Amino acid sequence: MASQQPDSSQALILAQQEMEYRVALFNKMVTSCFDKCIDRKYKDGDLNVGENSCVDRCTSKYWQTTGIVGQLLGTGQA
Amino acid sequence: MASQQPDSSQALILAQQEMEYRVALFNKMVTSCFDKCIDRKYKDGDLNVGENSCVDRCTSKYWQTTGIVGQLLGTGQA
Amino acid sequence: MASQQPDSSQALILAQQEMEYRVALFNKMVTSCFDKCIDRKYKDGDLNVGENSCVDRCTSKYWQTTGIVGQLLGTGQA
Amino acid sequence: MSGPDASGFSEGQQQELLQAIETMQTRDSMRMYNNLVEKCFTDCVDSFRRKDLDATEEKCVQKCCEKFMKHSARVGMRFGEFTAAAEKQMAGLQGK
Amino acid sequence: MSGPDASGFSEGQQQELLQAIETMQTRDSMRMYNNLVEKCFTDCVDSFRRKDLDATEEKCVQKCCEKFMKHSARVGMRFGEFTAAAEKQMAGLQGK
Amino acid sequence: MSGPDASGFSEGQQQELLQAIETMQTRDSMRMYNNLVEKCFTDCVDSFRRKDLDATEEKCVQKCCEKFMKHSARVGMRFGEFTAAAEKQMAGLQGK
Repeated sequence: MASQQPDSSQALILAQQEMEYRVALFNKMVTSCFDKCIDRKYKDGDLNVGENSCVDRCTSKYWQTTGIVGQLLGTGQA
Repeated sequence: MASQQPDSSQALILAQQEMEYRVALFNKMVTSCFDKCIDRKYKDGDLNVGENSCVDRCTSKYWQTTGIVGQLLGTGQA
Repeated sequence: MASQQPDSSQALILAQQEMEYRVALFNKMVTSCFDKCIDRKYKDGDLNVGENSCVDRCTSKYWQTTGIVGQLLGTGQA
Repeated sequence: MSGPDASGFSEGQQQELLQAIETMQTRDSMRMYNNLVEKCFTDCVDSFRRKDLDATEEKCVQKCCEKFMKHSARVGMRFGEFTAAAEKQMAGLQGK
Repeated sequence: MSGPDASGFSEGQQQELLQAIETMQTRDSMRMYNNLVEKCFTDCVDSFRRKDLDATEEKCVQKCCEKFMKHSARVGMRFGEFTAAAEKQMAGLQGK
Repeated sequence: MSGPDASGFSEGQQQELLQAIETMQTRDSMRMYNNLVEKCFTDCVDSFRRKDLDATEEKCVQKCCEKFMKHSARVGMRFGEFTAAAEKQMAGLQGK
């Protein structure tokens, strides 16, 4: 954003925050799709076919949601 | 609390924590009052009249709750 | 894990993380057992006999759960 | 929302404090973004027979997001008023 | 609740560790305070036809808060016992 | 999951970044562990007439934990694919 060259310690902080953001996004995707797709009776330790394809679709829709929200926040903040 | 002058780095940490606390309080107020006041059908992107006045009252009651809990924790810890 | 002597600043970070972990575990135990054992009507400010013994058993079972999960994660990661 | 009292800090410390505030704000807006995605996803998406959001889900996410931002702005206004009133009261008490 | 083993740290490091503990405790008690407000508010306040808490809501928040503190203290006692027992067992295993 | 672009950092800074990543990973796996315990406990344990887990509860916790790990691994694979595709697209846009 600033046209100035940011000093290196600031770049480090940014890189760290970028990572923190990705980890948090991943964790929330895991939790949300677990809640949406996995049967809480835990009869089996494996994911069955239905759960597996639900997880694939859930992550895809979650990722798309990320995009929509990001666009709206972006335009809202600009 | 200490009558001694705290060194400046400690004062910085305290100021930072105070800010973190405020941000966390604000975020929890946002989430709680969203859950209490906003219809989850999201038919409209705007807040309607009922939602607006609910939010005003909700934040007011949330703030008051902060006061009550603070007093009880304070006397409990002293 | 490493046979090398870790430098001291790393040992400090590890000690801090160990503490953070314990605090987080404790906090989650408090929240989970509150949700499981405490009547949300809050008629009384004291814990009654039933709640007290529920809390004791709940914490015990929570601690055991910690052990089971730890073992599974350990073998899963090795 | 006024920040904590910065008087009594040296210029270098104020710099440090400002950078800490900035770092915290970035972290906080990322957290808010993540929470918003999670909330609107949870409330709007419930069918997993396809891998793409359908039009209804997409609209729901958009309205949810807009509503949340407007809500958040309104809470922010109120929060500022409460904080200001509390600080005024504190100052009044100390002045006595 | 005993802390991690502090032997093997220099005096300066122990100082640093102590300050880190203190910072963490302050942060943790602020977090606990915020969580308590949220929990008791969520459980006790459900009507928004006025802007002030009524007597019933206020009492509910108070009892909720008292109950939580007593509960938290009891969990703390148990937690201390479990931790102590685990450490004793660890020490026993290492002694063999 | 590829990390952020490390080019443009000096060797010392890359070291610092690597250590920060490691610290974050430890913290994150501890957090994950704590969340997993909480989730499986909440879903599997609901009776408090004894102080020890019975066989059914124990099995439930185990399956819950296994299932969560497998689920998490699958989400990780997908997440990696999304991230890679997004980065490819970004690179394509910048190349134009």
